[in-house]
Amino acid sequence: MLEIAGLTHTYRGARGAHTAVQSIDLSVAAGELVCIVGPSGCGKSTLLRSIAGLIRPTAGRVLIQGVQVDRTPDNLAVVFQDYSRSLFPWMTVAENVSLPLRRRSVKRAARRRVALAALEQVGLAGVGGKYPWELSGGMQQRTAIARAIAYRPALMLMDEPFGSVDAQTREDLEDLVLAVRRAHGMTILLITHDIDESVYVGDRVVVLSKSPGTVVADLPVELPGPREQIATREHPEFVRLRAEAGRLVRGRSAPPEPAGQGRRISAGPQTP
Amino acid sequence: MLEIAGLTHTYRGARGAHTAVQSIDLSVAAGELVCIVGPSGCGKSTLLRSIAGLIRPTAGRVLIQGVQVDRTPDNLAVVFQDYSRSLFPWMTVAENVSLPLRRRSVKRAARRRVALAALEQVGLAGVGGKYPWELSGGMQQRTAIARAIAYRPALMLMDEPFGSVDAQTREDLEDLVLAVRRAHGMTILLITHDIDESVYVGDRVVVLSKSPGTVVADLPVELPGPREQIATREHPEFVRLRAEAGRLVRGRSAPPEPAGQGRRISAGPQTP
Amino acid sequence: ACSSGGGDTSARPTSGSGLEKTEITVGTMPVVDVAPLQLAVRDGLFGQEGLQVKLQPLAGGAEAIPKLKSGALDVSFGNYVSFFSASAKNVLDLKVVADGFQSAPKTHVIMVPKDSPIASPADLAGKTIAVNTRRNVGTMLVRVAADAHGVKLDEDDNFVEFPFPEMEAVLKGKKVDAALVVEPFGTLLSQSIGAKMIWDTAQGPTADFPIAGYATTGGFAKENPKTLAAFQRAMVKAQAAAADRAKVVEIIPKYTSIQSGVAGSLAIGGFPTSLNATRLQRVADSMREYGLLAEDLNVSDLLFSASR
Amino acid sequence: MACRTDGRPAVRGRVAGAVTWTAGRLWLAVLLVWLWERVTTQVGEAYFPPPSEIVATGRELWFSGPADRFFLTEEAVEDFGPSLLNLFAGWLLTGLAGVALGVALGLSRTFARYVEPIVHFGRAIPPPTLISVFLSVFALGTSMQVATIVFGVIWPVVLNTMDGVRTVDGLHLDSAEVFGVRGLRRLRMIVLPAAAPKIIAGLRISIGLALILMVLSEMFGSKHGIGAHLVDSQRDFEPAAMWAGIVFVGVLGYLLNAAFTLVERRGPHRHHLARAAT
Amino acid sequence: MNTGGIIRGTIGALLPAATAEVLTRTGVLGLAPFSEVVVRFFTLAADGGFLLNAADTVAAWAAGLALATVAAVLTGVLLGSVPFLNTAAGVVVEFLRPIPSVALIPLAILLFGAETQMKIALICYAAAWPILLNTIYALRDVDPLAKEALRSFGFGRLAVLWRVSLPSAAPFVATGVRVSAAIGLVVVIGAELYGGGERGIGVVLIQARSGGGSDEVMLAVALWAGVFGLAVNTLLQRLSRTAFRWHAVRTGDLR
Ligand SMILES: Nc1ncnc2c1ncn2[C@@H]1O[C@H](COP(=O)(O)OP(=O)(O)OP(=O)(O)O)[C@@H](O)[C@H]1O
Ligand SMILES: Nc1ncnc2c1ncn2[C@@H]1O[C@H](COP(=O)(O)OP(=O)(O)OP(=O)(O)O)[C@@H](O)[C@H]1O
Ligand SMILES: [Mg+2]
Ligand SMILES: [Mg+2]
Repeated sequence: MLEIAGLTHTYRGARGAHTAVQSIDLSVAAGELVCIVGPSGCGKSTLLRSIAGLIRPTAGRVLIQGVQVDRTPDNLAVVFQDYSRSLFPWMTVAENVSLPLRRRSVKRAARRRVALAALEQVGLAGVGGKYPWELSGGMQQRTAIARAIAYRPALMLMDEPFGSVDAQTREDLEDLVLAVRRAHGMTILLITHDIDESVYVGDRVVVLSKSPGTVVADLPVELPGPREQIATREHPEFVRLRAEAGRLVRGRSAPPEPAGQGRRISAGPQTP
Repeated sequence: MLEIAGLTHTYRGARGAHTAVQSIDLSVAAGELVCIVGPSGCGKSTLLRSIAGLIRPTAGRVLIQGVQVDRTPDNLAVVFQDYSRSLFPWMTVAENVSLPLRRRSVKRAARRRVALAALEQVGLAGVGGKYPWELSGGMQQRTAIARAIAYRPALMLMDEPFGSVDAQTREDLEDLVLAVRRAHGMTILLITHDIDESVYVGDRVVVLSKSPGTVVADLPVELPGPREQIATREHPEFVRLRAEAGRLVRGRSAPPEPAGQGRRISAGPQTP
Repeated sequence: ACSSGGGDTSARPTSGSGLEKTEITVGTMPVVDVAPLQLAVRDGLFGQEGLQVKLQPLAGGAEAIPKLKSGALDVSFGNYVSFFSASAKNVLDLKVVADGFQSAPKTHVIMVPKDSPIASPADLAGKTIAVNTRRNVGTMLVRVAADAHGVKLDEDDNFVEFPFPEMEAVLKGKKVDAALVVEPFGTLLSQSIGAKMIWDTAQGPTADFPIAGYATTGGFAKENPKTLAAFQRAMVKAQAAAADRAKVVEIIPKYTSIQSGVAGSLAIGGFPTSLNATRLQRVADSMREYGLLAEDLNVSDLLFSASR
Repeated sequence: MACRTDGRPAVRGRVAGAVTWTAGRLWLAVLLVWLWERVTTQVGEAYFPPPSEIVATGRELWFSGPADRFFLTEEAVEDFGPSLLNLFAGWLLTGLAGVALGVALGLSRTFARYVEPIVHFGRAIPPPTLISVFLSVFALGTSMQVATIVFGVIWPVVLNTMDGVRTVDGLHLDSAEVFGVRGLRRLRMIVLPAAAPKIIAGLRISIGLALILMVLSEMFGSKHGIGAHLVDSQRDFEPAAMWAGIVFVGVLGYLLNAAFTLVERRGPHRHHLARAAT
Repeated sequence: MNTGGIIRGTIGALLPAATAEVLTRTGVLGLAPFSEVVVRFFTLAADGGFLLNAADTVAAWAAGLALATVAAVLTGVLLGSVPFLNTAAGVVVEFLRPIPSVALIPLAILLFGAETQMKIALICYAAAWPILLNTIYALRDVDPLAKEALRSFGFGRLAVLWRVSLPSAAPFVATGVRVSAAIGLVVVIGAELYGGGERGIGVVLIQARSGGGSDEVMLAVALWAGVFGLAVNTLLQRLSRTAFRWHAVRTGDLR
């Protein structure tokens, strides 16, 4: 389904070049839900943007269903972290959801039908006529997910989709993604910096190193049965996996911070 | 130290009145670190703003060290969730930190000394001359904490202080709060919507009900020894407590969402 | 060769036939000077020549030149100083079509505030004098008067520009020492603030001084000689009619905001009926003398004559 | 950019950078001037002299003076001196009065409800219709010109300041309150800096307007100044001199704007200001 | 503005009005008494000739503003989407912007002859700048994430411009139009006053000034300009608050 080989991206700016991701190899089978975790600034978003064809990789290539990506492929949808910025405030919720279908030359009435169905699926029946800013954060993010679902992509990319919603809503949305995956058999690549989340939703957890990001581990998640917020998180395997992933993410050494300050200067020594 | 009795706050707006918190009773002993958790919109921030004297309660009262709060008391500091908005971008980090000391008529040189010491304590030695926007998110939040520390309040209120930083930084900041508490013996009231976090840092976890918020539980946290990110979270008592708090927060029933949609309409039925 | 074709008016057909253009736009201003033009329009003198004249008000006269050039106006009223210097600077290929107005006693006067120590142009040395347009006929009239009293005035240092309606305020506020005004402002100033006239410019070298006329461009004149001749004929009749003071007094309130009561007591200048090169040459010579022209200008080249 | 392995290429790189920077900014202006030159020479209309003639006239008028006066002619000193003085005096007064009124309007909704309509009212009054008012209020000369400038320019400053003060982040105000920053100190240390981007944007708009009104105010009742120069050259039918005046105003505007940009980029609030365009 | 707003605004105007009345009545200001100006203000409203002239002025104003909006938005879109052109245009814009349109009257007469076109051209010149600058700034500030959101579904550059950039820039463009509306009014009356013409408020003023004692009319017209400007501002503000409610909600500009 998705094949990434030797992907490297270097940003060239006024202040010199910065390699964000380096020689990433990764393959995702159809129907899989792969989570990518890594320290802040390690290049997760850069990786996603390269897959989506929004930026051109410096080296390496990305194949989706065997076709090399050079411009945005049309069997792909992206859910961005910042729902308040990726939804268009001048359109109603239903218009937002149906907008991508214009590319498929779907008729107006059909567009509307598909949009309302997608909204219903994410639990937003009846709000199609409202504007995004009239909804709570969680509902906005669901709208963004509905937009992606309505488009029926073969591959859905999600960049920290629950980073800015509260914990409660976040758990609901995690379950929603699992349900959507089951319902449509989509392939999903989900980026997060929450290790718990990655273990909870993922079939596999791919850990990236600090900048420039490379793959340091690819952990299969073998948790029994359908996931359930409370029971699953109490499962010993879950606790083990999250500890392992946690050690992998932070273990190598402290992730970089702009001013080069050590991260635990004060808290560290005082912890006996 | 802090006594809250029958606190109720009702917002009166153009579209009618909305009771955010109702009959809250709570007392916090000197030196305690109490965490408050509750679903989104249940009135946590309203509670905090009432304690800080930023809004006047509709009923009930707040006593700090035996004195009734009516305008902002001067032995209190607040760390707001949104660091990027609560720091002043036109002042350097050191100026931001030393600003509150003007109120105490501290001389210029002394102000500077105290500010730099507080910055050092949060691991920001040497960045005093920078502007807040030149720092990463985590560093900005540490600056806000340093500002509160420099002020040496008897009571520190923190409103979802780590809500918008990445998981890695968040853990560091949690440990920093623990260290600060130990170092200065402050009383701290910390609001969060992350149940894990509340159990990890709190001496007690107070759970609020959905809107209008009232206290539904007050769980003492009895975890051994100094806390440590990985080990503590693997501790069976931790796992038990977070599950219990989790059930309490969500258990009563789904928290409200503006449009009155059930929260799990789609995900629910599909979970066998 | 210099007189207009007005003499043989009656010999020409009075119908519109034969005119290159029967509808022309003429620039005008709400001032006493154009009373004959207004009479001509009202009394249908243009119509008798087969002409339809549309009047277009000008703000200050300065924009007459670009309006003539762009064709927005076919003929425009304007003062000779402006016309001649535009012509001398080669900005406009000028043809004067008809004479309009000349000064007469009390039409152009120098006024000072009631209690001013200035009693004659001799006292104007180093003073600030308001005129409506600098480097124009106003400053020239004042400088001629001052010269006669042995006082030299500097074009840039002694004059400031104010619109006539503001002169009352600036005189009263002592913001200028004196002002050169035309009618009705001279009459109004003495009525409203008791301003004193210290000099009437219609004497000596500037007596009966040609002030303004009607001009067009050389291009228009070449293409529309018959139309312009018709215009000339009508204007000659109108100018002659304006010799009757009653007619002028009667029409002034119709196109200006001068009240009828005031109009009756105005000093009214002369309305020459012929286009006389010798008379107009006086203006050019004075301009040369007072530095408003860099070189001599031969006015007779600038006059339109239907026979050419 | 060029490689910077040793010192010399670095210098060359910087020089090349400066050249690219300048060229990137100027090519269009140069192209337009060149086109203008071609067209005007071809057409030969007196009112549209070619740029070369305009520049020559301007130089002769203003910049052919003695070296010890920076080549300024007497005319230039007479024309520019009072003009610039009026400009800055008017602009400064506007800044002070506009910011003060704007702050008051921004801080008090009640006050604003009563006064804001007058502000929008005043903004639409054409200054030329108020000549007589200005004349009777102020003595001839400088102060009247300054008054015209102030009247025409104050509105954007008031409106922007009001807007800036009104939209100070509530959390900034709460933070100030919690840490006991109140009263005048709050105004000085929190409200004004927070509103600074909008205030500065208002001042920036206003300096452009001030330039326009400076010229306008000198068009009557003034012996010297650029406005008087423009009127005189129009009346004297010297299009090249008139154009030189127009060009001078344009260049002056460009320079003032550039100075503003510099202040914005270099000042302590640069980040904060960069975000607040208009 | 609602009734309450009008009442409060009127009360707010009373103090300056009373001051003006006292100053003019006592002769401190050598002007027509303010109350006479107000009377003239109302008699003008009943004067058919004045209204016809005013209609002419307003028509020129509206046409100039509309033309400026179209021209400035188109130019803004062009400059906003071609960065190198934008950089180069900066010099030209900042050079042209401060040139007073009154100084251009003779040139405009020459180029546009007929008086209405001349007025429209001058209004357009003066009114285009705020709109142009706002358009450029707004397009530069369009959220890149919003653009990427659309691009990620495979839409091209034009679709992004049309569906994302223009809608999100629209509120700022509207603010520019509001600023320009007032500028246009100032310019149109100035152009008529200094450029003459057949009809228009400026022509009424020129005529009124021919007989002396014209302050009254001049000031009454100034009052009219102010009232008209206030009305237009209120109308445009309301329109844009309704049309761009999403934006007003964001900036808390809902009163
Ligand atoms: N447009 C850009 N130009 C230059 N450098 C960039 C650009 N975008 C990102 N970077 C840099 O590349 C690195 C990787 O950025 P990226 O956004 O991919 O990280 P991330 O893993 O998504 O981080 P986060 O968890 O904070 O979202 C960072 O160091 C960032 O500063
Ligand atoms: N200024 C206000 N006017 C009217 N209603 C308000 C106001 N501030 C908050 N509310 C309402 O009061 C309720 C409680 O708000 P509050 O901000 O205290 O919740 P919270 O628990 O802090 O939520 P969150 O976890 O999302 O921060 C919410 O329903 C909110 O909509
Ligand atoms: Mg990212
Ligand atoms: Mg809150």
